[in-house]
Amino acid sequence: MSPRRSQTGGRVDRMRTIRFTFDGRPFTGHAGDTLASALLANGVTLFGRSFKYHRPRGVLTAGIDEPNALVTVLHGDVREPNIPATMLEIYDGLTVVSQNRFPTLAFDVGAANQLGGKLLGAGFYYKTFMGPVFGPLKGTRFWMFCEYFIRRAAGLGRAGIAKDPSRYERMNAFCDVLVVGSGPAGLMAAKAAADSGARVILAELEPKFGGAANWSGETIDGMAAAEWASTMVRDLKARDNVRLLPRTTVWGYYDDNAMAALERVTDHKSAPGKGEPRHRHWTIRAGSVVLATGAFERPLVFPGNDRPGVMLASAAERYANEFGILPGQKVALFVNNDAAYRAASTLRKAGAEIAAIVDVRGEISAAAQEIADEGGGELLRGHAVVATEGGKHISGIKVQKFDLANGALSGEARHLDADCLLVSGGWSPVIHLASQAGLKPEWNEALQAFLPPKPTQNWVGAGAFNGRFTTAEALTEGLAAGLSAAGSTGGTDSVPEVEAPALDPHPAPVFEIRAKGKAFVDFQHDVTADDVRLAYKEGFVSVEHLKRYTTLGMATDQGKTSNVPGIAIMADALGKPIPDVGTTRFRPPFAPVSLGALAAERYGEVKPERLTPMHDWHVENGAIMYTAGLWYRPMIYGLAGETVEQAYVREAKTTREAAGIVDVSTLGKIAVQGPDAADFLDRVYTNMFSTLAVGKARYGLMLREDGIALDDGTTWRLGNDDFLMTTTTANAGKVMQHLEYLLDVVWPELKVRLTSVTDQWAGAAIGGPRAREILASCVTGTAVDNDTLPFMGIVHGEIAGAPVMICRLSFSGEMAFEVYSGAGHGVHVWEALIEAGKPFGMVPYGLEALGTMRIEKGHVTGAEIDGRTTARDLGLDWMLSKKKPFVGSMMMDREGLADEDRVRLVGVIALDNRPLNGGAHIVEEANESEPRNSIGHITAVCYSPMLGKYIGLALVKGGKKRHGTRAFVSDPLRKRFGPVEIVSNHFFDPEGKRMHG
Amino acid sequence: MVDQLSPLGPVWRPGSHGNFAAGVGVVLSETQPGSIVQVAAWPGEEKSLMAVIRTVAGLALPDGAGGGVFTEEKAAFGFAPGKFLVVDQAEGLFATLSAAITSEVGTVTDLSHGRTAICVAGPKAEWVLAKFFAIDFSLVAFPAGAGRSTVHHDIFAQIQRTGASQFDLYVFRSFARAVWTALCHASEEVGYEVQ
Amino acid sequence: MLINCPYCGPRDLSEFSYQGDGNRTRPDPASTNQAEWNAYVYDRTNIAGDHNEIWQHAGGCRAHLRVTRNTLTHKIISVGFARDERHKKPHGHRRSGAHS
Amino acid sequence: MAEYSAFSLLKNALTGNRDWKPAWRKPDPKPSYDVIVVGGGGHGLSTAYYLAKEHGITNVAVVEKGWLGSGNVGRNTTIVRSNYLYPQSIRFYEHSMRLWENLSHDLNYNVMFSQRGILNLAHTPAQFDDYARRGNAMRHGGGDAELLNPDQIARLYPGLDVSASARFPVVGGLLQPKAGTARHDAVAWGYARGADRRGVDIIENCEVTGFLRDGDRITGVTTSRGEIRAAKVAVAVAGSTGHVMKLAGIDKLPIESHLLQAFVSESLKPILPGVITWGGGHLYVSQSDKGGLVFGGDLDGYNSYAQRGNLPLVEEVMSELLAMFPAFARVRLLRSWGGVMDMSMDGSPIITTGPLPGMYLNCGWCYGGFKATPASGWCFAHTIARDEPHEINAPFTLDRFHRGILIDEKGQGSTPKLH
Ligand SMILES: Cc1cc2nc3c(=O)[nH]c(=O)nc-3n(C[C@H](O)[C@H](O)[C@H](O)COP(=O)(O)OP(=O)(O)OC[C@H]3O[C@@H](n4cnc5c(N)ncnc54)[C@H](O)[C@@H]3O)c2cc1C
Ligand SMILES: NC(=O)c1ccc[n+]([C@@H]2O[C@H](COP(=O)([O-])OP(=O)(O)OC[C@H]3O[C@@H](n4cnc5c(N)ncnc54)[C@H](O)[C@@H]3O)[C@@H](O)[C@H]2O)c1
Ligand SMILES: Cc1cc2nc3c(=O)[nH]c(=O)nc-3n(C[C@H](O)[C@H](O)[C@H](O)COP(=O)(O)O)c2cc1C
Ligand SMILES: [Zn+2]
Repeated sequence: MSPRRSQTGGRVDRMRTIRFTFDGRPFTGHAGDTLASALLANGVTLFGRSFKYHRPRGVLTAGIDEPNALVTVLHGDVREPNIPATMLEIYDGLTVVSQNRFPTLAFDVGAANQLGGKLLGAGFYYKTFMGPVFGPLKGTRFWMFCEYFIRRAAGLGRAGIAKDPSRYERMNAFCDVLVVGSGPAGLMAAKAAADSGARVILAELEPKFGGAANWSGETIDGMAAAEWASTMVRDLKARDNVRLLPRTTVWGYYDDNAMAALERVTDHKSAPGKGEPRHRHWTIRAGSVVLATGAFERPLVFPGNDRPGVMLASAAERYANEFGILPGQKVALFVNNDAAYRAASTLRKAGAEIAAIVDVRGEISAAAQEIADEGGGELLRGHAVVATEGGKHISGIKVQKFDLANGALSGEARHLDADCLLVSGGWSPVIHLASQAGLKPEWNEALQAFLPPKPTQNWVGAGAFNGRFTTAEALTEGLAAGLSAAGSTGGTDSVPEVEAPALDPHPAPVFEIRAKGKAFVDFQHDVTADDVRLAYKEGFVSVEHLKRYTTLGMATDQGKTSNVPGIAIMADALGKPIPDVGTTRFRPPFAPVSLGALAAERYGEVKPERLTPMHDWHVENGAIMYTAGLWYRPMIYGLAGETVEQAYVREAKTTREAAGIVDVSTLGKIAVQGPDAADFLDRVYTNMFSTLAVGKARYGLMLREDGIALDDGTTWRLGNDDFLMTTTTANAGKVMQHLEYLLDVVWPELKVRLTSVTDQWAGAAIGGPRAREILASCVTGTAVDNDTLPFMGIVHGEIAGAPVMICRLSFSGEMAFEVYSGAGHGVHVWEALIEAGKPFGMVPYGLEALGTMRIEKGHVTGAEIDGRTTARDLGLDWMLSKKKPFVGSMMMDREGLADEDRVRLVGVIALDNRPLNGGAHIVEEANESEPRNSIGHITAVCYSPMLGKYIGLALVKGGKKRHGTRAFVSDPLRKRFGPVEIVSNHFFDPEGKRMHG
Repeated sequence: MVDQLSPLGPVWRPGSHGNFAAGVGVVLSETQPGSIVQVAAWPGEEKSLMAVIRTVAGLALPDGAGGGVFTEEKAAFGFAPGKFLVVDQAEGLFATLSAAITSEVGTVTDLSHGRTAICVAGPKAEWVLAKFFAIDFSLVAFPAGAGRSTVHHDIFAQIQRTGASQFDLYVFRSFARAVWTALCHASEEVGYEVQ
Repeated sequence: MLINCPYCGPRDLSEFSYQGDGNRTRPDPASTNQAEWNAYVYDRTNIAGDHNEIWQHAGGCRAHLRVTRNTLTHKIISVGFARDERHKKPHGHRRSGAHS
Repeated sequence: MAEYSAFSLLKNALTGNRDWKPAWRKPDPKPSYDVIVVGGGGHGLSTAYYLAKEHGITNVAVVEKGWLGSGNVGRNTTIVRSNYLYPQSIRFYEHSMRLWENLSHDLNYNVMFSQRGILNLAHTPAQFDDYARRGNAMRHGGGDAELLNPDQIARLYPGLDVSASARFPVVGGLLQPKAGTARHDAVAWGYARGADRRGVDIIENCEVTGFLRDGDRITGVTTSRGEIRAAKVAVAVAGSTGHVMKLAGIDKLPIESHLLQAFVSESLKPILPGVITWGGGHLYVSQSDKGGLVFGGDLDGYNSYAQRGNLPLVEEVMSELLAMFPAFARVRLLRSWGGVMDMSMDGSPIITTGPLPGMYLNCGWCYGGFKATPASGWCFAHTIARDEPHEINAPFTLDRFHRGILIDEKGQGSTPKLH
């Protein structure tokens, strides 16, 4: 016998048939079905295999708390593992496979693990696999060998490696009141808050609003509860101040009421609409929050409680009322409370036979008794189920007398036929969000449940979340919570009338039936009651140790159904009350969230591209582009057939022989303005700027507060109170923040303004012996001769009608100029310069040639100013003013920074005429096979067209003292070893004749 | 004078895009003002600075953080303590303001090339912008004329509301293409038109 | 976390950049007291409780804020402009000058 | 017979698992000890273990304010490596690596140390050279390191985006084959059991609330379970260093407590062979034996003792993980958590005598102290037993900051959130 769809009932759309496949087999279901309900309707009860013992498992729940029925959804090559079948809405073309089984779900060799039985108890792996102390498998090898197999047996679903083509998005929302959960409590709260004018968001993880009202079979306001819920939703939908978010799980409660929610926008569709994201990651900043998240029903722990066909009573009720499904024909119930009696009544009305109601209690309420009486089936009070029978599906149960006072079983075990066993072990309020802030939930003895902790953030709770398990209470609390969250003192709304059987919400304090056989606490992780007791025995008695030792509650469901029973069993072993054991810490997410959703709009484009004004020109003119932070910069402009080295050598050589031009727009540029600007620069640069004349620029060096070099660059004095500071591309942001901090926090009395103008200016550096002629041929409005434009001078003029600012400064060591124009004119000016340069043989050059020329000149950049070097290490001591204090001046001379043994900047020349590598080390000993005793490393390398040699800059102990000596480059990682000569870092034109012209 | 070249280049594709069957959710455009100028007052000089803006640009800035005004041609708004962005469709505002604002009052910085102005308008403007910025775009929280400084990851933006469902964004020019691309992408769902 | 910027209003954590312990006082630029400098650069109060700290509204108005925030709960107790606080200090700070 | 072995497992299985003993006793504190170790994290426990094992000092108490291992040892991303730049660091972490390699045997407890390798991806030639510098430094210091090209990397990590069109294309990587992961909780439990079996008292739920002193000298601690005296008090409380040292009157230290979040996905069949890090930002990921992807990134970036972080960092980390493995967009986050990191001013630790007489300090582990657990305890035990550091930990002094003798692996200076 198996579950089936009843002829009528439920709220699926029987007119719409939907086709899907499960493990390759085609099935049909109806619109509104979940995979679980659709498969049940088709008589399928085996959904998956458990984690450790590979036990066959069916579906336990009808919702997000499902531990067993996990499947993998396929979209071509794209796989999505571990999706609860209970949360998966079917659509045409849905393709699902089962997981953690080999070769098939029905026949799984991994099930042999069950034979391990007591050998594979909690934590067994800590006690073995240490392996031999000698031999090839000694040490970690043996463990790694075993681990290989353990890893393959573990894990649940398989993730794919194909890129997910879906789109993910984020959304920021603000509201006065966020209501989480749309059961009777949530709906009331949303309406009350909306009525009082608040901006309200109502989030519900299910596709349908209404929570328990959708399946309770109760009557609210004279309507079927589900009908009442629809009416409420229609009312809310019509309002401007309410936003309804279905399929939206609020999963994180972060500081200051920042709520994280996941909206599954298109998971239920065959294909998303144009531009529609699959998931939307909401951050909702709510003035206050109403938590109306309901409660989860708990199973009972007894031998065989994991057999397919065992299901929570409320889940069965839901399958019947919402999906028109009978989970069995002959249904038994095993309960410790009244709530499940309603399920018996529901199933009976839907056409199932009630085999028996087994209740651990001797006494039950009149309402429950009444339901039992009308239901046929036996009522076995003071009894317990001690075993289930059957193979991959339940065929019967065994029952014994049970003494509520001491948990003892007695009498003969009796057999009863049943193809479905509904269990109910009481209810656990869904307090996860409230508990994420870290406070401890509070145990309620009467309800046998943890209730929410005292709020540390701005929320109010309502309904089953608060342990108010009747609908009437949920409505009352919802109304009150809505009003209070909206800050309203009173509304005119009255609480709707509820008609429902007067069931007693208090369960008997029974969690486990101790009989022979594996009794599961955590279904997914196969944690048994005996595992909990083993943990106890070995001293893992703290609830956190219990969790970590047994993995109780660490599965994909995070113990939604299993934690409380596990805690109860530990409490029993300890002989302590449950609250003394306490719960483990609640953490986000409340339910698993796709990583794609969290990456949101950054999925596919982790960082924005930053482009210079001339970017398109570079690309069109053959540049190979580099990433430099967020920027893109030309590496080389290769000609057909050229290697990178050939290209940069040609570019550098041409520049030194004729002229070259390079895009320097990425340099950080900061406008430093105000009457105290010069004073400020004196404080932050190691050298003097107050003495700089208007219309001149100066090279400057900055240190960090700790005396280490921070950045270098030129600063131009454009007016008395107006400076343009340039920084290296990489450090622009860092320098800006450093300066802003000093001005805002340390010296607010200084009248200085800093503005990032990096993007205002396009920069082109043009250098080489013909550079001045080229400029002269295209610049109007100013002369560029030595008198008008001396070294470090600045002039203003025009190029091809666009205003430009030109400073004569040089990084390449050539006669060179930086031409700045408004960024919007950048391409125009660049093209004019390129045109002007043509007759002179000028080439555009990229970063490689730039690097080559700077290495030849011995200038430092980021590879040397790496946050570990001092000005002295870099040979920049000449820039350290003795006339004034500056940032870092008191720290730079401390013993560790002044140590003679520190590495210092030098040049190196490969004596074997082979290329050098950045990151290679320098050693004194010619010992290639045993690398040791490094005395420094190479920071930058190139083939120097001017020297005709492979050269590099290096930071080496002793520095200058080693000039003229030999050493070895030792680069075992790239198998490069060879002799080098250590020389001055000023390889080329050390006197600077060329740039002074 | 030479015209400024738009940084949007190849990603600027006029026309309707995305899911516009049910109407266009947003209209995206680059407003290309001739002048974008930052003016900043020293503490205590804010009022005199605002007076200068009124005389020179004819824009009467309201008091209060983030206050702003706009006309067809011009706009101004506060975006940081003592700091304002003044925008003019015409060129030359930097020169005028520099002449009028003495160093006792504050500083003037030309950003006409350094910032790109993008206008997002239409019934879904708030929805689209909310995908990027963690600020409240509702009219009550962000009234017309007002300015905001905010950020989307690495991209800093100054935003002025220039209508019930219209916003002008000022972003660093080097990021403009990335911003534009992202805006288009995010607008697909609601249908967008590039003007 | 939301920080209520005195200029911009309450803004999300993602707009701010933490700039560290606000209990540190930078010595006068001309100070040659090495111990003072060392303390400024390296020593932190690191309080478990209400912590005085500096944040920059880097993704907003870029002002530096002095924030009192509980490091155990992340609750923010007060926020003000860092520069205002500094003005309230009894001693103004000398301009830099030559070593004395 | 060793207490734990395949044989003992079998024997106990046959007798219904009735005879297992607690992994460690739960003694009440004695009035005094030779040494009190404050902090029952990995470092405190390994310190106690090596005090007993290497120095014969067994009259030792480890006092832990909560449950054993509730601090960072119980919540880290389990990466064990020694791929450092500075010789001081290489020597220390190589020492740790050697202890790791024999740890399961030494403790008779399988800590599941698995040397599956760590791969650091480089995305620009400059970064690749920087990694080469570090790898070469390791090789010169006796460590193991290799450079891989994108093809080799693609073969090791199917699903990794090595395409040239990636926003930050992979240009190569630095592999340390010896590196790997260990089961974090097992390390705490294994050391605890090892120390316990050698006579050390491990006292849980015992919070140090103050220090007993005789003049300047520390002579014991006051705790939530009463006063305990000792000739030597060693503090190894990681993220709580600032707070605990204040109880001893040390108001300022070169330490800030910061928040680091970590993440685990749902269980998956094996998909990542080892540990891999992304160089376009800050991200490290590996797969646990249970099958969860375990990963983390930067600090949240503000002082915190809260063990719980905020969303911006969560989003940042996910975007970086997916930049590496776009297929993981459909993998789901199972759980996130936070730990409190003792961030030092140069990113390197402190293992030292003092700062007060009778006191010893072990801190500054930033987010890299799990791999140091064996060497840290080993060196700290030496320092406590001999009243002077071993040469391996001699560089890791407290006064190095003021003296400028920094061990700044990242070159970030005194900005702890950047280390
Ligand atoms: C998320 C995260 C990821 C990490 N990833 C890695 C990684 O991949 N690799 C790596 O090498 N490292 C990693 N680390 C760092 C590593 O975990 C720590 O550096 C290391 O565990 C710190 O040493 P510990 O184990 O002794 O600290 P802890 O385990 O924190 O021990 C300190 C103990 O002191 C106790 N204590 C505090 N105050 C008192 C008191 N007053 N009285 C008594 N006891 C007290 C605490 O309760 C705690 O148990 C990570 C850390 C975190 C948080
Ligand atoms: N013992 C009992 O008989 C018992 C126990 C529990 C509940 N109930 C019944 O449940 C109802 C209680 O009403 P209620 O409104 O408090 O609860 P409810 O269960 O009707 O509604 C809670 C809703 O919150 C949603 N939800 C939970 N967590 C969420 C999250 N993180 N994000 C988004 N949505 C989330 C759920 O999907 C559900 O729809 C009553 O009808 C009551 O009779 C009965
Ligand atoms: C390496 C590692 C793997 C983990 N794997 C899981 C897991 O599979 N399931 C789970 O629920 N938690 C897992 N966790 C997280 C722990 O449950 C827990 O959140 C973490 O140890 C921090 O403790 P706390 O949340 O109790 O503060 C893992 C943690 C670590 C460090
Ligand atoms: Zn602000």
